[in-house]
Amino acid sequence: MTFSSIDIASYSILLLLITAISASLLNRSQKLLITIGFSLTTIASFLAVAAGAWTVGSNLTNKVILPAGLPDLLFHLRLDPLSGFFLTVIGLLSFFVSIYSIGYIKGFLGHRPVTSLIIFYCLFLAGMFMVVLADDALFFLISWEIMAAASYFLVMFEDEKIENRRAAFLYIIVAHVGAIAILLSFGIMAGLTTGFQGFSGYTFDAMRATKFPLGWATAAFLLAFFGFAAKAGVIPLHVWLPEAHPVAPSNISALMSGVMLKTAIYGIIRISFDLLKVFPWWWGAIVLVFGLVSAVMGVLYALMQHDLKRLLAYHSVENIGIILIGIGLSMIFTSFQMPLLAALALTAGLFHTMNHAMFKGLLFMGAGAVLHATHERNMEEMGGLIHKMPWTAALFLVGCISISALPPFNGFVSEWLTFQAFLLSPSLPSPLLNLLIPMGAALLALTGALAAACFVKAFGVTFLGHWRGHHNPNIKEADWPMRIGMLLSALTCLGLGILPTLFIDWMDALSEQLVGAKIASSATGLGWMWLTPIAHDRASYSGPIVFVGIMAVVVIAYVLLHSRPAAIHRVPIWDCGFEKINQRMQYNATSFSMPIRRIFGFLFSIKENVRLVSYLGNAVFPKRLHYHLRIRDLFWGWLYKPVVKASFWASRQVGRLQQGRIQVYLIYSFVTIIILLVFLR
Amino acid sequence: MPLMILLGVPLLAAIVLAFIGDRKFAPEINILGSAATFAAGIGLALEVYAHGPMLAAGNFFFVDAFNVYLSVLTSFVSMTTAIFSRRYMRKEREHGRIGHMRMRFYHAMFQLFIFAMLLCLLTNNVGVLWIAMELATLSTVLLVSLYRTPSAIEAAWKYFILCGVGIALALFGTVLLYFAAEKVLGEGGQALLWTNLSQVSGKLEPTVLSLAFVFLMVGYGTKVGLVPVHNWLPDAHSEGPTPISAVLSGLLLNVALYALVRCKVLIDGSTGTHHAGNIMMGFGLLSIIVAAFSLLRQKDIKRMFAYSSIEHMGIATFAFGLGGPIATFGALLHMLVHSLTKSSIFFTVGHASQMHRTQEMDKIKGLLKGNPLVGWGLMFGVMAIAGMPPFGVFTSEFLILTATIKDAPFLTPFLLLGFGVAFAALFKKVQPMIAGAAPSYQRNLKAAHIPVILHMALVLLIGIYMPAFLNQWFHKAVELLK
Amino acid sequence: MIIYPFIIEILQILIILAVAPAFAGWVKILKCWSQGRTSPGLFQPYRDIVKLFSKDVVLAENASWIFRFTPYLVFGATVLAGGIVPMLSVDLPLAATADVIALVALFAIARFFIALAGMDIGTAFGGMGSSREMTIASLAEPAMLMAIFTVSLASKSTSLSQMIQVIYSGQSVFRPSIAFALLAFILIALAETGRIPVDNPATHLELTMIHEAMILEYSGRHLALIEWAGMMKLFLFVMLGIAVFLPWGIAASGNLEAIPAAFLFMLLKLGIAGVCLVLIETGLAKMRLFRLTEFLGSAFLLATLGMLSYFILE
Amino acid sequence: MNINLVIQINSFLAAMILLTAFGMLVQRRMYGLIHLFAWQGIFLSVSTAIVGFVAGAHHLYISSILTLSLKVVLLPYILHVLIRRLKIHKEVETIVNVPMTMLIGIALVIFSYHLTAPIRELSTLMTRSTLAVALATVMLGLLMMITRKHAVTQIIGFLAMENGLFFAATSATYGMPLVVELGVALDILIAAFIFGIFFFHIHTTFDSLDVDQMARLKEED
Repeated sequence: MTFSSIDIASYSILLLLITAISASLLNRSQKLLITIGFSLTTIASFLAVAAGAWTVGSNLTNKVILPAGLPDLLFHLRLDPLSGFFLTVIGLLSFFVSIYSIGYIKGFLGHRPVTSLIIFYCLFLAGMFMVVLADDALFFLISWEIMAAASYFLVMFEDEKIENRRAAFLYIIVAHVGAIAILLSFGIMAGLTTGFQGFSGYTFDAMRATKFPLGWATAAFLLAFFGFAAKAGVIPLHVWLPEAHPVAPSNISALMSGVMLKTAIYGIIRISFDLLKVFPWWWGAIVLVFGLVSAVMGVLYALMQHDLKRLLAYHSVENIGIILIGIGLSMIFTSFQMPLLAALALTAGLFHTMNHAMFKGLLFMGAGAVLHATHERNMEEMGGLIHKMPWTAALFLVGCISISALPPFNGFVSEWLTFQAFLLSPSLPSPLLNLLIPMGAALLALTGALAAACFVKAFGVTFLGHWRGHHNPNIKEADWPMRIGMLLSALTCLGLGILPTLFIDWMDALSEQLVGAKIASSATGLGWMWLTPIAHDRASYSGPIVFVGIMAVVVIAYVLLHSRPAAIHRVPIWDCGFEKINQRMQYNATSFSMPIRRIFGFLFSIKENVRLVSYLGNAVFPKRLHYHLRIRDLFWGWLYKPVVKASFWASRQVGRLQQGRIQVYLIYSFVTIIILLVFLR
Repeated sequence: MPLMILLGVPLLAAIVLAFIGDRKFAPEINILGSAATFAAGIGLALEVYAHGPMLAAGNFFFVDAFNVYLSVLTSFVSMTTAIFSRRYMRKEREHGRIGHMRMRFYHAMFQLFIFAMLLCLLTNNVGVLWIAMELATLSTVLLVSLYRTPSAIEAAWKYFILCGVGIALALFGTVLLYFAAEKVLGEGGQALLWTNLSQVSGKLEPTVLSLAFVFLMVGYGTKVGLVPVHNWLPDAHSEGPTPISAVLSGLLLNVALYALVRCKVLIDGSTGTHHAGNIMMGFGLLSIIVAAFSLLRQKDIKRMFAYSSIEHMGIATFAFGLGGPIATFGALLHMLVHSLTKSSIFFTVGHASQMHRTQEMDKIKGLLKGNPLVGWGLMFGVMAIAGMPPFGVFTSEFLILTATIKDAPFLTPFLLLGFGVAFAALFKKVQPMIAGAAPSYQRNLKAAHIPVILHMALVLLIGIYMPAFLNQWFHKAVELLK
Repeated sequence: MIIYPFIIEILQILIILAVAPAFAGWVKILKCWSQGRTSPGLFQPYRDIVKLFSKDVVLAENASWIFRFTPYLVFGATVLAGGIVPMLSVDLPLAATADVIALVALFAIARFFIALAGMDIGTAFGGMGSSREMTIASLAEPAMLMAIFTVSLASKSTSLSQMIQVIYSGQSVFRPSIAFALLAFILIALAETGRIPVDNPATHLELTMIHEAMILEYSGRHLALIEWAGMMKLFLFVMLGIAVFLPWGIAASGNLEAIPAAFLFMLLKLGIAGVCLVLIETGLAKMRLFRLTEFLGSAFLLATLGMLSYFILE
Repeated sequence: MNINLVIQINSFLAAMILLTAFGMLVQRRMYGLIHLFAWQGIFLSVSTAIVGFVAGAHHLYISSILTLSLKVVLLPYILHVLIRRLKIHKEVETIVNVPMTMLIGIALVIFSYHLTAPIRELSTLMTRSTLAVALATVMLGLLMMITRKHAVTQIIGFLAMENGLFFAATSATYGMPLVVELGVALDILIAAFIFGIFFFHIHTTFDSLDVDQMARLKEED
């Protein structure tokens, strides 16, 4: 009984739905529920990875029509290389996070039933897998909002805290507005396909077959991009992301940051490359500009945070920006009929999608372990955790290096490919683009460097130095399932960093399907060790040699220096002879980011006030210093406050309609009759 | 034959319950009565499904795909409301808010109300339809003022006067309709039958009919609760006992919209222009926007869901006005899923307000902790009514929105605004009630779980897997309404 | 003749290890002369390194494994970077390992770990040094990339050996864009290697030191490795400048005889570079931290002008 | 009884109905209001009887008897009993002063005349001219409900509207089919009982029948 790849994928979704339903039965024994529940999700995500990897690897495309949905518009499922790739990304991270959750969720055992968390966790995964498989507008939107609704309940899991509720509410509003925008865009496309005689217009195949007029295609694209940008957290619509991800349980925020944002990227690629196909160059320019703005602003906001998970959430905004840069460039190249360059840019964007899923998932899992141990999210209260949590520290370090795009790890490879795509832009015919795109390259470099600064801060303040917290709880290392989850994703980060050519060979079917050109042959021109994007003399990078080179020199130096037994003395801190050092004298998150805050201050709304309490009122003898700093996202003031104020104003006007006196109501109906009659004559 | 049972049982039950309305087993009889009605409804539906539209009792009654699914819906929701009202009313008796006499009155009027709605749906005669509508209004007026509180009496008075005026205007419209029909079909009762009118609608006099439609629109529009004439609805639906609010919001609005759509079909047939549709779209859009924005200000939970009913009725009217196969299909589906979801929400709201002894939303907290069924029921109900996909309401909104883009793209921003604001307002109000710790003054109670679970399961089923026969009905109804 | 590139590679790594401290000594000598002080001699850095290797290591109590691993990693990364930049001949086996962007990234990982080591001990100076180092690095990065971009426009490639071959093939005689890129590169090199206008390498004065603050707590062989790596980094930046902008001495691919001549040319250019560096250092004073934004901003401006001039003029 | 004599009588009766409608609009005393309503009922039933006799539509006789019994005898009696029982003070003040109400009334009559113009050309019935009066009576009834503050006067306005509708039915189509006529009469009867009960409730809870107290349910805060 041969299984096609889509059968495996649908079995994994089925398994998830069964787990969700059966979870409520095991309500009594919570411990058992956790282990069984999450092992089932692990199996399900493994199945999804297998299906996805098989599809992309051997470039299959198969379709299935489910008997569900409206009789004239049944749910169509389709597993082609594009959905296969995203299925692999989502499956892989959910595989790691499910293992991690077995350990992490045990922390909730004491004071909260976890049944609802597991049910919605399974629905959340099932929703993501279905979004990627959907092949018609109705099923796509249904799975899109199942994913949104499930993650809404997950964000609201610890609902006694006020910021959870506020974040969940903000999240569901932005998600729903985005969904309506996507719905409108599908409506336009479906309308143009068959002119609404029947329901057949809604299937993606019908949309692929139609040639859309430019005006309507632009409207559809802009609506879809707005909708998906709201879900991906692109800058003007990102406000929910730094609110929702920190408050969710860490394994959920790992999944939300790691892969849920990727479903929005999948949506943008599916709409622009697959459904609309022909598009003018300025679409790509829009995506590129939004990508750049998100990247730079995302990292700058991240630098200002002192809440670990909020910092990671803002970094998701930055990395989504980098992915959009790759996609934007590839759209520009496609519109100028340069398939090979488009394939390179697209591969860079998709490679970064996989990388971001891996290291962001790892970082959130690490943050979860830290939160689990110290019950503290504020970095100013942590420090010196490397001594008590060596495993978590080492794995978190791997995540930090990868996200800062540093050589041996995967972050660098995708950012390097994006740079190569930028460097190819001078071959574009339009002179204006030739001048402007390199500016984007500079902004991307700035983002990379700022990310490195931010993660030195994050790792340094959290794990290094002395413990800064007032009370010091007994911190225990994360238990073994959490460590395994993190270790696996760390190894994947290293593997992708060292052997990028294998990954690019595997995902080559993707660029073939979307832009019609393969770059695998040129990318591995010099052999599997060297990654040469277009031509080997143009640019080349060899992951394995860099890793082996550094390790070789390190080992040689270590062996040579340790040939003679030289003692190591442990002494109190030198610090230029200053003895009375205490843990409050260390640099913390706010002080670390002070120089950058001073330089880029104009981008935030900063309220900083210093209050000095001095002996007998003489400022020369300070007793205590109160320093308060509040950094707020500018977009709250520009975009969201006015919208909220306007809607409350409108509702006050509408409230005046209901005055309570019956005569007024009678006048309303009387006037309505008169007006209608007048118009009629 | 099932038609006779369908109408006879409620009437009989009303009379019986008028005498023994307060005995211990009175609620059971009430449930039995509405269950029998529901069974008869299914029988009638099967018959129509098998043999197509049929006339009964010397074409006094006329049953086709359009009104048979509404009558099945009406009987089903009245059954589940009866189940809910058994436990709800017993709790109200314990709280001492209802006396002996009023309980008998309540049960009798409940059954009479169902009879009036079914008569209104099934009758072939436009005049009898008007009378049934008037009877439905009168039977619920006193129910709204059952608690005798000043605001209840005020709400009932406004409901009585405004709907009375509305229906009077509708009568004038019916007179004009009859005047135009008499010219073609001749004297006597023949001129008022839907069947004859629809066949001959091409030859009716357009100017008189459009004049008649204006009066019918404002008249039945008042009963549907469309915005300029909606003011009675929030008061009436929030002051009466919850089962009555559920039935009012869920069913009576549908019946009024059914009557309106019947008239629109006639007018479209005769005038041939899209005027009637445009007027309905105008009213519908105005309702969506005004209701959505007024949701933001509500303090009373039942009042908020009354405004949500105005918004959803606005959507259905807009879709019927838009016309076209997909929009009409969407509108029919919307009427079905809206009444199922809204009544289920009113059940959970009833229990929630009983648990906290108040309808103030600021005082209702921690429902999930207090009573999980009420908590999750309300949460899923609100998600469904706000149009979140797995539920059926999204499917209908999906069809209506996509049809609007094709036929009237410049209206989509208003629809989008309405949906977005309503969604935000609903979640802003409901989320504090669901989440958080349970307050001290919260008394838990045994909730009537069958109706809530039944309704939400049906809405979820329609959202994910639409049964084939239901789809068949809608397509037949769409042919009728084109 | 397959093995001879490997010989050149090994030769090149040996040269880096040997000549780097000499170059640092040479710069120190020039500075002493220019400031009228007697210099400690060309081989003083060698003596320092050997002395430090023999000393015992003194570690802070709460130093973690990162503190002890960082010197080895920094040394390793710098040596690998040294293997990539072509100094004597163009065909180096390691040349294909990384192009200019990857080279900059190698320096970035070294800087990342030094900054972490700075924060590991938990003193105010370590934190301050790391914070300022990362700030300067993030301001220098866009300018560096724009300079690379401008240079790669001419040679349509970012791998160093390819750039040299293009310059050898004589297409790019003297171009304004390359000139602007050179100026920008000099400013960035000063910032990256922590020379005078940005950071004072000689001082231990708490408030002004940036690079020194991070390696304050090191001692014994760890300090030796880091000092050595620092010297090599300075040497490599000069070699990178030479390779990209004035590569004429480097032997073309294939001819072995030119290797000794290339070595002499290299020493000559190093001497001249040392003189220029000292002139800059004595001429300027250390800038306040927040004036660095204009310094690096002007570097970025120069690089962008180079890129624009490429499109507009050439 | 030739045709145009009947038409003259009919239009005379229509004029009297219109006059009573105007009278009720401005009448201040409660009892006067009820008497005017009764007179309007009488004119209505006579006109229905005549139309029924002339047009040979014998079911109209039943309707005119029904109207006579309901609107001339039963309803005024109920109102009298209520007023006496609930000791409603006799004076009835209006929101808008009398001349303004009269002006609006006249405007409404002109408008309904203008409105029913197309129907008049179409209608072959002899009573087509009275349709405009019927519509005017409906509009005036609605106006009366809007301008009055007292619950009883609102109900009388509502009943005046019903009279107008009934008159429109007879003048436009020689009366609706019998089953509909009976139904309408039945509804009006039930409505009468309901507003009786209401008056009793309002009086007990608000201890006055002024409609303005009932303005608590509003959202204007």
